[in-house]
Amino acid sequence: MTRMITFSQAINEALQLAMRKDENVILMGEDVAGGAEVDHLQDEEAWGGVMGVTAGLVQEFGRDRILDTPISEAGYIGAAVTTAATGMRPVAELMFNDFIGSCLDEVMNQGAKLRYMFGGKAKVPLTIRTMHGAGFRAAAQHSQSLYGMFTAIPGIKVVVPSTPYDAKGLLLAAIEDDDPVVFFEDKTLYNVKGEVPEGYYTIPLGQGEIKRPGSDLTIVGIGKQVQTALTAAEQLVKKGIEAEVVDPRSLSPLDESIILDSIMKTNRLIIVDEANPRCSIATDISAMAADKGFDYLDAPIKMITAPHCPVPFSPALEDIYLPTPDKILKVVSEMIEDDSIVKL
Amino acid sequence: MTRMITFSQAINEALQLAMRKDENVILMGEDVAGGAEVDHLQDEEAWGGVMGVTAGLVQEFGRDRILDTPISEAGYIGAAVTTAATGMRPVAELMFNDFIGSCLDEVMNQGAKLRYMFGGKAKVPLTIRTMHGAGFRAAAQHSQSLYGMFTAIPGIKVVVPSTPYDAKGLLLAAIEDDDPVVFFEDKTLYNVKGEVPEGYYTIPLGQGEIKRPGSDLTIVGIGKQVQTALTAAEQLVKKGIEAEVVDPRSLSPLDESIILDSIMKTNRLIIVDEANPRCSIATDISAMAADKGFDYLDAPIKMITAPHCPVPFSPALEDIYLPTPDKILKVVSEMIEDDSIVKL
Amino acid sequence: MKISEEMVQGITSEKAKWMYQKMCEIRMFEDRVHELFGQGLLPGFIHLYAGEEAVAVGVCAHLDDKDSITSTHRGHGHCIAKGCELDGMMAELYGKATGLCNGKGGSMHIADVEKGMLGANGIVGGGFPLATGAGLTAKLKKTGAVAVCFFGDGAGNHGTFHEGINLAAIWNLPVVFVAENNGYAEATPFEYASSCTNIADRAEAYNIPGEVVDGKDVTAVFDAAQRAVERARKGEGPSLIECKTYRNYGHFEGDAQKYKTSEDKKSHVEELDALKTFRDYLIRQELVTEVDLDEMERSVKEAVEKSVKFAEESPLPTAADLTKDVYVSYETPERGEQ
Amino acid sequence: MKISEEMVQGITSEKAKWMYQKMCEIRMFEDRVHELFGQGLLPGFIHLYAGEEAVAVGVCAHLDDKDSITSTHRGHGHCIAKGCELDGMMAELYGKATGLCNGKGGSMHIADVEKGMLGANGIVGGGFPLATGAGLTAKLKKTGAVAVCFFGDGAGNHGTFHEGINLAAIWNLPVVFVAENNGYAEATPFEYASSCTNIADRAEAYNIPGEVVDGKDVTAVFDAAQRAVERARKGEGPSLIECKTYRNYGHFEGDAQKYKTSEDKKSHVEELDALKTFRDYLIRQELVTEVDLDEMERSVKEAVEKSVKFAEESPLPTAADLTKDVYVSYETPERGEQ
Ligand SMILES: Cc1ncc(C[n+]2csc(CCOP(=O)(O)OP(=O)(O)O)c2C)c(N)n1
Ligand SMILES: Cc1ncc(C[n+]2csc(CCOP(=O)(O)OP(=O)(O)O)c2C)c(N)n1
Ligand SMILES: [Mg+2]
Ligand SMILES: [Mg+2]
Repeated sequence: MTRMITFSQAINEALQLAMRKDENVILMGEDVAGGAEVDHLQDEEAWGGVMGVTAGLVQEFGRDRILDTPISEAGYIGAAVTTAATGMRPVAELMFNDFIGSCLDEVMNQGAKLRYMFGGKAKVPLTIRTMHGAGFRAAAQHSQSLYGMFTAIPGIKVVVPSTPYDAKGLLLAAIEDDDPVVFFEDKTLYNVKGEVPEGYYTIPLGQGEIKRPGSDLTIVGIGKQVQTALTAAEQLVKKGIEAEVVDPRSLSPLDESIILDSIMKTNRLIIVDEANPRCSIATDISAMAADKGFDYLDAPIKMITAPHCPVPFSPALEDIYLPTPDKILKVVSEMIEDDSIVKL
Repeated sequence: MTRMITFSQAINEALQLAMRKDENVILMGEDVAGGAEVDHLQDEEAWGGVMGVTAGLVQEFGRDRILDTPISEAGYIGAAVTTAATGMRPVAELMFNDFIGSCLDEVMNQGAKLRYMFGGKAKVPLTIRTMHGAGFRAAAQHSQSLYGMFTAIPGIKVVVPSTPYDAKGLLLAAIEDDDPVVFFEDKTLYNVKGEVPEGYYTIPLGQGEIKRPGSDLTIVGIGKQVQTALTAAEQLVKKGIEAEVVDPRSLSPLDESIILDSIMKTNRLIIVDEANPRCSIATDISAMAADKGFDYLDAPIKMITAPHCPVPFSPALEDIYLPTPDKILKVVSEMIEDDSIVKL
Repeated sequence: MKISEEMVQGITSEKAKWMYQKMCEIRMFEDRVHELFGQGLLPGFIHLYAGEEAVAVGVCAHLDDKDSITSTHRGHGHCIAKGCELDGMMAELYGKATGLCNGKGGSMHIADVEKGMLGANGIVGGGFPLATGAGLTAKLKKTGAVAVCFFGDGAGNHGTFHEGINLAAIWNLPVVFVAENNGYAEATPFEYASSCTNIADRAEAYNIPGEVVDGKDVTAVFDAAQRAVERARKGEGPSLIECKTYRNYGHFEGDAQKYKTSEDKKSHVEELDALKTFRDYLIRQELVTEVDLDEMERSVKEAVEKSVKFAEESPLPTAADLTKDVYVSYETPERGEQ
Repeated sequence: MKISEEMVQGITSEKAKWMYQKMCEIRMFEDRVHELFGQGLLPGFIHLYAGEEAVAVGVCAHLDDKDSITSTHRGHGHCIAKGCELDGMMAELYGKATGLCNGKGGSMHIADVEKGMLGANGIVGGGFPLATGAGLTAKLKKTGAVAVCFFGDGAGNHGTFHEGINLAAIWNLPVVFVAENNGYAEATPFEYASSCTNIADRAEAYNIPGEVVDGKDVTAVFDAAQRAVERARKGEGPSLIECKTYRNYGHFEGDAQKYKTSEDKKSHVEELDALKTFRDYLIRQELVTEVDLDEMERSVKEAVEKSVKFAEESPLPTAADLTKDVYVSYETPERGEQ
């Protein structure tokens, strides 16, 4: 039962299962099929999403349920909000999370607030899938990691999976969820393979996972940076240091206790996040720990993040923009005051 | 030399002085004059801004320099970006900061990133004035405090003044500044009076101020919450507790050393901010302190904020949504472990 | 102004009564809110619909509960025309727990999803995509429902106008876009802010029908809306109707209205008043008797007073309500100290 | 297709040479970039302009450095037509320190403000307000400059189209909006996504002139642009020109182009090729000799090769560049550990 599929396939499979299970589930987005109304592509897609993540679905579900949209993010994301509020369960794709600039109102002021403003008399079971992350040489407007912006918005739930297994189970949970959920997909993870069972399963939002147990320090990673943390953790073993790697998986709700329990044990906290460093999920987790976990901590809370600058195009710059295992080793070395760690 | 004017007048005066000093300074926004092309209002405004903050300016500077705009935030904020990049020094008004949903792209992906993406070969001397804050019974879409969202964006500077004096000096500095600055005005402060000198003066961005010295604990307040902190501090004196109240004044750049110096002295930190609690400036300051100031701290870092919910309309709810001096006293009492404080 | 009399056939006596009743409800509700606000009894921003009654009523006359509408910051009239209860509305404006939104929305977010009223909106232009979404559900679920988007002349310059209408047009959705052109967006004249002569002229850019009607004449609105709603129900796609109208009060309560001319104001409020014209018409056409009209006015007045009493006597929401209904489900500890 | 011969008068021999030269530069630059990308030498997303040369060149023929243009994700052609150096462009695509943006922008953000090229843009529809802003400066400072906004057929459905054009129209700004209708937005046909028949039809909604031209015919583009640019310079406000064109390559490098038909592709690439048609025209009209044309082609080929060599030999940016030029001035300590 060790079926290995990619992150991208896991998402595709989750969409397929969700659409089979509930006919109210529809997909909307730019080129989620592609080639709409092209004569020779009636039952087939031209693209299946800009990265092919939704490929093959139009064959099974048809163009009535896989809706290509114009380049009108405010239009179709806003439409998705009320499509959800009036009885459907749409999964709208915001191709790159950077495009939220074109439709923040629909997410922040409409989708997120409808239920509260109406005194609980509406629900918005909307899932927004969106790509984030640097490392793709896609430059400043296609590489941001904006989950912090969404986590800040009451009424929105936020999911950032780090493995194919989590991606499938969390996406199914997001689609089942009766609140608006923004589901982040790191474009550089799409081809990463992992073990994923075939059937339908969900992972509850708000439940983190210890990706690697350890007793000496806690590293919380966000999305792909969980992998960076795991790589660093493996290297730390050579120095006899056992790092516990925690993956919150969803940022809102955030599993605070998994983090607090971990630092209760390790007394040290590092957060690895590739988003920019100000008012971010890294600061959010740090502040939570500096409040509720202060008494467990023996050392400053460190955040390994991108610098306060846009994502540069040049690979030479983008590579140093991102967190790396080496940067983690350097910080651990300072934290544990053992210089030899950096030279591992 | 104690001229007392309101927060609103201080802003008006700053705009007037900036426009006199530099003919490239223009104002743009919805009804910043009001009544454009109405026959009987050629040299006069109908409104001078929705709250009258820009009233009287059109009489002096005319409608060529005070431009009423359609309800097209993406259009005119985007236009302001290149108007700035091509030689003007526009001050654009985003009436309520909540309307950023209509023009985030122009701020985040264009204005903020132009300079970096172009390798330093452009500058964007744009100031965006915008209203924020709860307490006005303006409900969920007109009461948010979104400075955290802007602080997170590299390339943007963020100012949140708490007094008329600061508002004037900081706005003049913002307009002089060669980078895009978002200047936040708390709508509930407009009628608050304070001492303001008549002439032209600037307060450097990135320079906080101790609004009240103290040695027992540090309270960092954001915008209007500086006043809440000061009120609480006065009450604490009765218990022999001297709170130091720090006003960062600009959030980006943030004067980290004024905060660190303060906690070095007091060993205790509370942040009072009326924004929602996740990925916020409160978490940002807390995380900064939990990293760089950890060794000075004797107690958990506390954040007194709004809850994770939209701003409710009902005054009965809005009043408990906001931070209050009592909430500060309660937290201080827990921090200093003296229950009598809450009963002050 | 003369009412377009050829339309008497389209309006039954029963419908005529409903229409006049709703117009009265709106007018009297708004006049009363104006008073209450003046007395300092109502918090927040209040935008009154008085003067524009014919638009909401002429359009909603063709809708029932399964149809949806999206509204604006000036939403009381749409609420009433779509069948919302005055008690719950007034209580909402007072911020009471018995309000339509439990006091959480207020005037700018007043809503009643059960009645198909998808909410007033504090964001100008917010309604275009939302109406399109409701239309999409109707099409996908084949409910036969229609969605109506009411919007102001100022909103017609927002990007969502373009995106929402284009989307509804290419997907051939059952949506009717109703411009309420009252000549101003806040203090900015329509002619200054909009490069078009009529908002309806913009319909061509989307290959949909566009029509200008006298928005003070409820029969003209009724007529145009009938065509558009039928078209939508038959699966023929969206339409745009522009209703030329006038707001009797300021943009919001407190506006000195320097931008208006007194002649315009006088003619609109005195001569062209939508209620007065419709009342005269009903009597002339013998659709409703004067006695019935008088009785309706009296009972609406009573209903409005009752709503004030209801609102005043209703309880405020309590602390426990503050963080309720942010989500359907959310399992996370509290954040920050409140 | 026959070139519109009546236009020969408008185009001097010198201008004709410049136009052909720029079209060659674009074509050869793009073909070379296509090769380099295929060889894995260029990182990131690359959108090629080959096939659409006549649009950028026909329009920019009327502009000089003080005029501004805003571009799209498909920006190389606009850069070249606006006078950017090939060396700096190619180095930018390689992410080198010598690139037009010091390697920080890449293909999607390539810019040269000195030349009035205000940037390619990764955000579809991003250019409308930006062009309008440049037009506003020109009007306020009375520079006589014009701003041109190039945009795709897909961008025509974004809200910024509506807001940017309406703003330029009501302020009567010197802006020319140039639609490059290549039939597709990514893999989505124009006819599906847009409710209008022609993008230029939408001009009416803003009371500005709208014109459809054959975008493969540089003389037709030149002619329409001349009228629009003159109008703008004379203070008569914005115009919209729609150029019907075709992109020879995929949406981006790597696109299998399933949505195209082979007939269309063949006819556009072989028969209707903008360079071939213009070349034939120039010879027929005796505006440029064949010898000169051959020589131009040879020297452009050389210049492109030189740019590749320049780019390859250029240094990469260094760590110190990473956080440079985020701000003009910013005094704050580093945040986070990097
Ligand atoms: C996106 C946005 N921009 C600006 C505002 C502020 N505002 C509220 S109402 C209004 C005028 C609306 O005018 P119009 O659409 O004509 O409607 P009317 O008030 O005349 O009914 C403005 C500018 C807003 N609420 N939302
Ligand atoms: C706001 C936004 N939405 C979506 C995209 C993704 N995207 C990039 S190019 C493109 C198609 C653009 O089509 P068109 O405007 O016709 O230009 P063309 O590529 O044909 O030159 C899309 C959808 C984007 N970059 N920005
Ligand atoms: Mg209006
Ligand atoms: Mg195209």
